[in-house]
Amino acid sequence: MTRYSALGLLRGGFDGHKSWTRAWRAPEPKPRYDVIIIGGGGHGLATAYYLAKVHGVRNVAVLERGWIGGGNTGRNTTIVRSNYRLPQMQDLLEFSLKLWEGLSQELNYNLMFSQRGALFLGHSDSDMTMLAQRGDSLRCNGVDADLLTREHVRRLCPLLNMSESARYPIHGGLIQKRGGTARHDAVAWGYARAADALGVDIIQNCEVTGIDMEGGRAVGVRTSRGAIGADRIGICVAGNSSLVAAMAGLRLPIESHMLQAFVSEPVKPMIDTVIMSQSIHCYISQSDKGEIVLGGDPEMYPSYSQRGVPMRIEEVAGQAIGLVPALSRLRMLRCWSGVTDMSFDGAPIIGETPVEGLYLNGGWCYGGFKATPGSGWLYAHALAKGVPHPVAAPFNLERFASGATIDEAASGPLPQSR
Amino acid sequence: MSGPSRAAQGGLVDRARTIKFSFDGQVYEGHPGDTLASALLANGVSLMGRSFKYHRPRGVLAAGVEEPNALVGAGTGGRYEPNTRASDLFLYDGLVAVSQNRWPSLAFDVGALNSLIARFIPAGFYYKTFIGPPWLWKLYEHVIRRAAGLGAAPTEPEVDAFEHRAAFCDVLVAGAGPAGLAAALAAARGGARVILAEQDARLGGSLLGDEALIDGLPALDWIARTEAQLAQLGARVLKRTTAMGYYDHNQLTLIERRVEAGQAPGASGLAQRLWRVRAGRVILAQGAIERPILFSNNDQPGVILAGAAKVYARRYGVLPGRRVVVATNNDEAYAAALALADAGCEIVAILDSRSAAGSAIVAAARARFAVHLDADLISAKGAKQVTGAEAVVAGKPLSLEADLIAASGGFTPVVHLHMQAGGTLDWNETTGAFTPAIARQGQVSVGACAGREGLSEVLADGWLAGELAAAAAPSTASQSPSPKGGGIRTEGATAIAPPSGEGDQAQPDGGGQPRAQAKYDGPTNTLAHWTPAPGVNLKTAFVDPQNDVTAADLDLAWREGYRSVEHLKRYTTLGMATDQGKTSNLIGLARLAQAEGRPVPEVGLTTFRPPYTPTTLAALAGEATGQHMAPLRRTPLYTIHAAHNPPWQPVGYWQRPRAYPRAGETLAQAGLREARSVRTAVGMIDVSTLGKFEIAGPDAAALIERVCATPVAKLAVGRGRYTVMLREDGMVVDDGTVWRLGEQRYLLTSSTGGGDRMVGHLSYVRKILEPGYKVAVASVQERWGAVAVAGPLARAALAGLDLEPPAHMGLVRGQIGGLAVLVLAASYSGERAFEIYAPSHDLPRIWAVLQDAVTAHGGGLYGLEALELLRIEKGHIETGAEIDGRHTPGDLGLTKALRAKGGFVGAPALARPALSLPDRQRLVGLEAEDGGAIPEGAMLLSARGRKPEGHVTSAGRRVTAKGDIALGLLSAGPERVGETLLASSPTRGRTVRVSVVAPIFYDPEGARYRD
Amino acid sequence: MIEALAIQPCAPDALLRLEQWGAVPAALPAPGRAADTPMGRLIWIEPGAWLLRAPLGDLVQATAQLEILAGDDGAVIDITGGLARFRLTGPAWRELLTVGGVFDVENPAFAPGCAAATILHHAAIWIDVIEAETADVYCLPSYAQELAAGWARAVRVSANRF
Amino acid sequence: MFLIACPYCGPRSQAEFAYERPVEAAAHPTDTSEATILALYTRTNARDFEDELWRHAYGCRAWLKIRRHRVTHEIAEIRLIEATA
Ligand SMILES: Cc1cc2nc3c(=O)[nH]c(=O)nc-3n(C[C@H](O)[C@H](O)[C@H](O)COP(=O)(O)OP(=O)(O)OC[C@H]3O[C@@H](n4cnc5c(N)ncnc54)[C@H](O)[C@@H]3O)c2cc1C
Ligand SMILES: NC(=O)c1ccc[n+]([C@@H]2O[C@H](COP(=O)([O-])OP(=O)(O)OC[C@H]3O[C@@H](n4cnc5c(N)ncnc54)[C@H](O)[C@@H]3O)[C@@H](O)[C@H]2O)c1
Ligand SMILES: Cc1cc2nc3c(=O)[nH]c(=O)nc-3n(C[C@H](O)[C@H](O)[C@H](O)COP(=O)(O)O)c2cc1C
Ligand SMILES: [Zn+2]
Repeated sequence: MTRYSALGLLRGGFDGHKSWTRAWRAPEPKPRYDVIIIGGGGHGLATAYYLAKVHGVRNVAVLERGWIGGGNTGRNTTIVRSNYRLPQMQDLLEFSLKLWEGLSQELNYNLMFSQRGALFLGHSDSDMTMLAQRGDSLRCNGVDADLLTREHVRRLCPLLNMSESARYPIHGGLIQKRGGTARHDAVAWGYARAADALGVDIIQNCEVTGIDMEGGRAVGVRTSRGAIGADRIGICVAGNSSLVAAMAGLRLPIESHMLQAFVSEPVKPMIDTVIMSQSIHCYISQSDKGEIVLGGDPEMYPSYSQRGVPMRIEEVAGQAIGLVPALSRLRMLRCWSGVTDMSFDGAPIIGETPVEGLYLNGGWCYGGFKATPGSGWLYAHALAKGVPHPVAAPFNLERFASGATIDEAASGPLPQSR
Repeated sequence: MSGPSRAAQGGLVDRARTIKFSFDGQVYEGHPGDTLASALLANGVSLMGRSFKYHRPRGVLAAGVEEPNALVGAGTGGRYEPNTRASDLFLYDGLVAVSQNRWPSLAFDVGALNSLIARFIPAGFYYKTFIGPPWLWKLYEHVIRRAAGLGAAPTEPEVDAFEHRAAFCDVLVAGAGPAGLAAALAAARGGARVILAEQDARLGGSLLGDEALIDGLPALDWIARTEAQLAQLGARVLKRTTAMGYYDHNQLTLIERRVEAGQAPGASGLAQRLWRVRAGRVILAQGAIERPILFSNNDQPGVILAGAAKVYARRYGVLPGRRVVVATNNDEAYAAALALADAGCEIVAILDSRSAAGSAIVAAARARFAVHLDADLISAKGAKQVTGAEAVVAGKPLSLEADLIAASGGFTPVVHLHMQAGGTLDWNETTGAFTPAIARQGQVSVGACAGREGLSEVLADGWLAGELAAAAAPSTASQSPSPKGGGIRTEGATAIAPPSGEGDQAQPDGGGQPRAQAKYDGPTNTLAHWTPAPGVNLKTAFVDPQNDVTAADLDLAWREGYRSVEHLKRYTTLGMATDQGKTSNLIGLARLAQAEGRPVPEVGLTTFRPPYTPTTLAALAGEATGQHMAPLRRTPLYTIHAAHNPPWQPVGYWQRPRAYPRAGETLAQAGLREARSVRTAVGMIDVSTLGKFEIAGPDAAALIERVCATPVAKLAVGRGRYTVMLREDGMVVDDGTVWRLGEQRYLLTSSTGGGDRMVGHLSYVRKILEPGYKVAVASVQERWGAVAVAGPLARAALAGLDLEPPAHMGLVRGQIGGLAVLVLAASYSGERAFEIYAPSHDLPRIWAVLQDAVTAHGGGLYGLEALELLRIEKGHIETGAEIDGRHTPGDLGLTKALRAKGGFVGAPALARPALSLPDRQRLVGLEAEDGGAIPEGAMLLSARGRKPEGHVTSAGRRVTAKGDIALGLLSAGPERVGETLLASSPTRGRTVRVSVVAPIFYDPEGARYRD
Repeated sequence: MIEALAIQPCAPDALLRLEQWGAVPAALPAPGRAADTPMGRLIWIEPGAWLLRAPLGDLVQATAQLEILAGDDGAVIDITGGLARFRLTGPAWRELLTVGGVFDVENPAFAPGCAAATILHHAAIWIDVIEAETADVYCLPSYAQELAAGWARAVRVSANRF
Repeated sequence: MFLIACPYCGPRSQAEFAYERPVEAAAHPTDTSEATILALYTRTNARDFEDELWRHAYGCRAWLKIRRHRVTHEIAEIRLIEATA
C-alpha cells in the first residue's frame, strides 16, 4: 500500500502521479475462505478490516454484487452522532463514534470526519423538555450533550428562522458537539484499501445468489462468479437483507423501504453544523464541497426501487426553507434514493441467526452510516468469536419474539410509522 | 475577442428596445430576447466565470441549459440566485449579475494560484492529505470550505410566491423543437388533451438557429402558426417550463418560470410554478446536446460549441468571435461555419477529424473555406482568451490565428427523462450516441433525442408519435399505464417510413404532417472519435470543465483502481457539477472504456436522476412553506382564545392555550392560579381537540372490545368508564373513555393525537379484522366541540343553567342557552367535573354562557398548564408522557383494568416473556425531599449505580398544598416505594433528591367527585 | 376576478351520516354521485356510507326519515358540526382546486351530480359538483381557515386567471 | 407517486392513499401469541409482487388489496376488501 501524505502528492506533481498504486486489488475469488462477508458497503468492509486487524482473521473475502460503497453507504446524508434516546442505542453509537475519532489516521485515508456538531432544534417548551430528557440520558450515560438556548442556536446558525411567529419557532436546541459528518465514499474506499492491505479479498461484481447448507449449517455461497466455501458467513447487505437471508430459509423482521436525499448546487459556506429537528422531518447540512445536503422520511410502502418520489422531496424542501429561509433560491441539483433495511423496532440486528455458521448485520434503517466503524468492529467480534460483544448483545434477533425490543421511536412494529 | 460584436442585423432579439443590466457592477445594454451570455458577448465580454477548483478563467461554452462554465449570481436580496447559467437567463431590465468563485475580481483572481499547483492536487488529492485527528481536519476544513462552493450563499428570506398545480393530460410532450411541435400538433388533432412543455422562452428549439422552410413557411412562421393551432385545439402550451422529473406511473414534474432568476414578478408575486402532471402518454422531444472535443486548454474563453456559435449568430445576432477555427467530426458544424460566415465572421479553417466528408453541406463549405480533413486540434493558444489554435493535419502541424474555436465532437441525445422513467439504451458506435431502446412506461422519444437526424425525419417522427399517442391514450385522461417489467421497444412506435416521396405534397393548410424544405436536410454523418490526438496535454484537456476534471484525472483514477464508472465519477467528480455532465459524461465514459479495453456500453452509464436542470427549493416547496409548511388546526374557540393572546401549546397540528396569564403573571404563576381555582371553586377549559368516535349497530360493543382493552359490554346506557388502547405489540398507546349512548350506540373518546390515529385503526379493525360486524363508525372529533367544567362548584355552576348535571360517569342530554348539549361527568382533574359537548358551530355561544356561570361562582378559564398540575397531582397518566409507546398496561399499573379473556388488539403480544420481567420500568410517584422543582425528563439515579434506572415523565407541584411532585417510570418502581433517588438533569445543571411514592398525591379515594 | 370565482363560507347545515352494512336501499346515490332528495342533498362518500345535508332546522325530521331508510341493516350518525362547507361559484372553481391539489378536477367527466373526496393543502376535502359553475367543498372545521387562506393566496397569485 | 385505480373513485394519486401493511402481516387479536409474533415480526419482503393493504384515506376510505411489484411498482391487481357499494 502506497502511503498517502502531502509529500506523496508533492512527489506525484513531478512524476505525473504515476506511482500511485491501486487502492485495492481486484482478486479472483478463492475456493474457500475462513469468513465471507456478503456486501461491500461500509459495514461489510469495516467488518473485514477489523477481522483482519483485531482478530487476525485474514483469509476473508468481501463479496460485492456491484461496486463497493454503491449501496446506502454511497447515498446517505452522512450524519454521524451518538445522541440517541435509548441507552442501548447510545452505547452502540458511542462505541462507534469513539472509533470515528481516530479513523482517518488509522486507515491513512482522509474520511473528512468533521465534528461540526449535530444540532436538534426544539420548537416548543415541550420539545425542549424532550430534548433535555434525551440530553440528561446521554450525559448520565457518558455521552456529550448540551442544551442550547435560542440565543446560542442563533449564534451557531445565524440563517435559521428565529422569528417568534414562525410556524415552528425555534426555542433552543440540543447539540452533540462531537457529532458531525464524514465523506461517505471515503469511508468505503478507506476501509477497502486498509482491509486489502491486510490481505482481505475484495471481490466486486460478485453477487451472492444462494447459500449452500450442509446438515443445517451454512457452508458456502453461490455467486455470479462461482461457488465459494466458508467457515462462517456474514450477511451485511442492508436493504437486501431479507433476500439473502431467504437463501438460507430465514424470514426477518426487516422490510425494505425507499429513502431519498438530495443536494443543492454548491455555494460558499452558509450552514456550519448539522441541523435536525424534534418536530419536523428534515435534516440539513452542508458538505465540504458546498452543496446543501437534505433528507427526510422514508417512503411508507416497501420498495426496492431506487427511483425517486417527488412529493417527499417537495415536503422536505418546504420544511428546510421553513427552518432556513435563505435556502429558498438554492437549487436542487440531484436527488437520489437508497433502499433502507427497516427493522421492526428501529434498531439493528447484529449477530447469530438460527442457521449455524450464518450471521446477520442489518436492520439499520436510515441511520447506519454513523455506525459503520462500530458495526464493523462488533460484527467482526461475533464472526471471529462466535459470541456477541457485550455492546452488541441486546441487538440480537430473538428480541422480537421475547419482547425485549429496542423501540427508539416508540412507534411499534410497523416500520412506516417510524 | 475585443469590442462589441453585435452583428449588423439578424437574430430574434428586439433591436428596437434596449435593456440595461449590470455585470460585476458595470452597466451594459442588451435587447429583449437576449440571454445574459449573448448580451455579454455582444458587449465584448467573453470572460464570464471561474472554475471550481483551479479558478481557471472561463467563457461561455454553450447556448443553452448544458452550459458548464458561465455561471453567475443573478438578482439581489431575497431574489438572489447563485449559479445561474448566463446562457439560460433571459435579459430583463435591471438585471444585476455578478461573477462567482473569484476574489478580488473576475479578471484578477487570487484563487487562480490553485492552477499553479494543479499538478499537486489531482483528482481525489484531498483523500490523501490533511490526514490527522479530527481537530486538525476542522482547521483545514475551515479553509477548504471557503475555497470550495461556487456562488456566494444567499442570506435573505423569500419575497415572492410559488405554487403547485395539478394537471392531467392524455399526451404530454416535453420539448418544443420541430419534433415536439409536430408531436403536440398531431396529438391535439387526434383529440387528445395535450400539454406541451418547453424550457426555453420560445418555442422552436433548434429551428430558432436554423434556416428552413416548413410547409412552405419560414420556420419562425411555422412555429407561430403551430402555436396558434395548438391554442385553438385547447392544448396547454407552457413556455419556460422544464420537465424536470419523470416518475412512476407517468407522473412528471414541470417547473414553470414565470420570471427569470432574480427578476421581480408582477403584481401577482408568482415567481415559479410547479406542475404535477399525470399523463396518459409521454412524448419526449428533448433534442440532442453537442459534445466538446479534448485538446489542450480546451476550457479557454473563446472555445465554444459549434452549434452554440451558430445559435449566438442566428438567434441572437451576436458574433461570438471574428476569426473562427471550426473543429468537427460531423457535417453539422459546417452549418455553423456557414452561418457564422453569413453573419460576418471569417472562417479561418475547418478542421475535420474524418478522413472523408462529401455531403452537400461539406461541399458548400469547401467552396468557401479552407477545409482540412484528417485534422486534429491539439491546443488552444492564449490566456483568458483564445488567440489561436495548434492543429495536426494529416500528421503535419498547422498553426492558426483565431479568436474563436468552434468545436463539435458529435451529439448526445438527451435521454434523461427516458432514463428516469426506467428506460434502456442502445449504443451507436459510429456516432457515439446512446439512444432510447426499451421504454418502461410507454414513453416515446422522438427527434434528435431519439437519434434522428435531418429535419424531415425529425418532423415525421414527431408527427407519427403524436398521432399514435392520441389514439392510444384513453380519452378521459388520468389513466396511465403501469410501468411494465418487460417494457416495450420505442421503435415499435416510431419505426416509420422515411420522409417525403415525390408525390407526397406538403399541405400548406397545416392539416397534416408538416413537411420541411431545408437546404441541407440529412444525417450529420458524425464519426465519433474519442482519443485526443498525440501532443494534447491531458492535464489541460478538460472533460468536465466546471469541476476541473481533466483527461489526466480520469487516467489517474483508473490507475488507482477506481474503475467502475461509478467509482470514477465519485473519485474525480466527473459529471457531478451543476450541469450534471450534460456535455462531458460521455467523453469521460469513452475514455474509461478505452482504458478498460471494453466497448462503451459495457462500462455503462451513471444513473440519470432528477432534476433535468437544477430546480429552486422554493419551486419544490410551492405554497407549503413558511407559515404554511404544516396546516394549523383551530378549535371552534380559537378566536376566543386568541383574543387573550395566550401562550400556545402545539399538539400535533392543533394549538391549545397553555394558560390565560393576567398582566404581570408568569406562565407558571398563571397555571398555578388557574389550577387552584379548579381545586377551590370552578374552572373551565376547551377540550374540543380530544378524539371522539360514535359507534352504532348491533356489534358496536364487540368492535369496541376489540379496540379497547377494558370491558365494555356490561356498561349501562347513560354510563361511561375509563379505557385504554394498546398497539399490536402490547404497548399502551392511548387512553380515553367509553360511553353508552343508547342500546346499540357508543361514544369512544381518546387523546387529541388519538383523534387521527384511531381513524385508521378503527377502520382496520372494522374492515379487515371484523368485516362481518354490523356496525357503523364515525369520527365525531369535530362534530362535538367540548368544554370541561371542573371544581367543587362545577355542579352549582351548571345547575344555574337549567341543567340537571349527571352523576359521576353518567351522561345526560340537555340544553344550554337554548342549544342542545351532551353532558358527560368525567374527571381528569380530580375534582367533580363535566364535559359539555355541543356541535362545533354552537360552541362559542355555549362557552360564553358557561363563562358567565363559572365567573359567577368565582372561577375562570384554565389552560394546559393547570390541567397538567391537576392531573399529575391526581396521578392520571397522559399520552406523550407516561404513555410513551414503550410501556405495557402492567408497567403503567393498569393490569387490573384489562379484560382477562383478552381478545383485544395487543393482547397476544403481551404474553412475551420480556414484557413481564420484574425490573421493567414502571409507574411511580416522586416527591422532592428538600423542596425545589423536579426537572421534567430528569434521569432517576440510585445509590446503587451510575446508570439511569428510570426518568421523570411529568413534573409539577401540589396545587393547594406545598411540595414538588412528579410521576416517573422506574425500574421495578412499585417495589421501591420509600427509596430515595436522585432526579438528575446534567443538561440543566440540576439534581433533586426524590423519594419514591405511590403515583397519586391527591384524594386517592376519589371522594371529591363520587356521588 | 369576482365574476370568475366567488368563495362563500356557508352557514351550518344539518349533517347526517348513513352507513349500511347490508343491502343498499335503491334510493341512494351510486358511488361518486350526489343528488337532491326530499330529505336534502345526499352524497355518496364511502362504500356503504352517505352524507345527508339538510337545513339545520330539519335535523330531527331528516334523521327520522334517514333512519327509516336505513332499516335494520344500517345506522345513522348525526355529525352536524363535523364539517364546514364552502360554496364556490364561477367558471374558475375547478382551476382553483388544482392549486396544491392532486385530483383531476378539470376533467369534463367530473360533471354536475358528481362528488369526490380528495386532499388539498394537507386537508381532506369532499367536492360536490352542484352545477357547471358551482361546487360545494366540505372540510373539517379545524382546517377551514387554513383552506380559505390557501384559496385567498391562490386567487392573489393567479389573479390573471381567476 | 403511483396512480391507484380505486374501484370506487377511479384512478387517483397515491397522495390520497395510506399504505397500511402487507396482507401477510394482519393478525387477529384472538390469534395465538406465536402466530401474532410471526405476523407482526417477519416478512417475505420479496423483490417481486406482493399483496398489500392500502386505504383510500383521503378518498372513499375503502380498503384495497393491491398486488404491487416492489421494484417496478407495477400494480397488477386491485381488489376491494368489502363488497358493499
Ligand atoms: C438517503 C439515505 C440517507 C441516510 N442518511 C443517513 C445518515 O445521515 N446517517 C446515518 O448514520 N445513516 C444514514 N443512512 C443509513 C446508512 O446509509 C446505512 O444504514 C448504511 O450506510 C448501511 O451500510 P451497509 O454497509 O450496511 O449497507 P450498504 O452500503 O447498502 O451495503 C450493502 C452492500 O451489499 C451489496 N449486496 C446486496 N445484495 C448482495 C448480494 N446478494 N451479493 C453481494 N452483495 C450484495 C450491495 O450492493 C451493497 O453494496 C441513510 C440512508 C439513506 C438511503
Ligand atoms: N440528432 C442530432 O444529432 C442532431 C444534431 C444537430 C441538429 N439536429 C437537428 O436538430 C433538430 C432536432 O429537432 P428536435 O425537435 O428533436 O430537437 P430540438 O433541439 O430542436 O428541440 C428540443 C427542445 O426540447 C427542449 N427541451 C429539452 N429538454 C427539455 C425539458 N426537460 N423540458 C422542456 N423542454 C425541454 C429544448 O429546449 C428544445 O427546445 C432537427 O432539425 C435535426 O436535424 C440533430
Ligand atoms: C453526501 C452526498 C453528496 C453528494 N453530492 C453530489 C454532488 O455534488 N453532485 C452530484 O452530482 N451528486 C452528488 N451526490 C449524489 C451522487 O451523485 C449519487 O446520486 C448518489 O451517490 C446515489 O447514486 P446514484 O444516483 O448513482 O444511484 C451526493 C451524494 C451524497 C451522499
Ligand atoms: Zn376510493
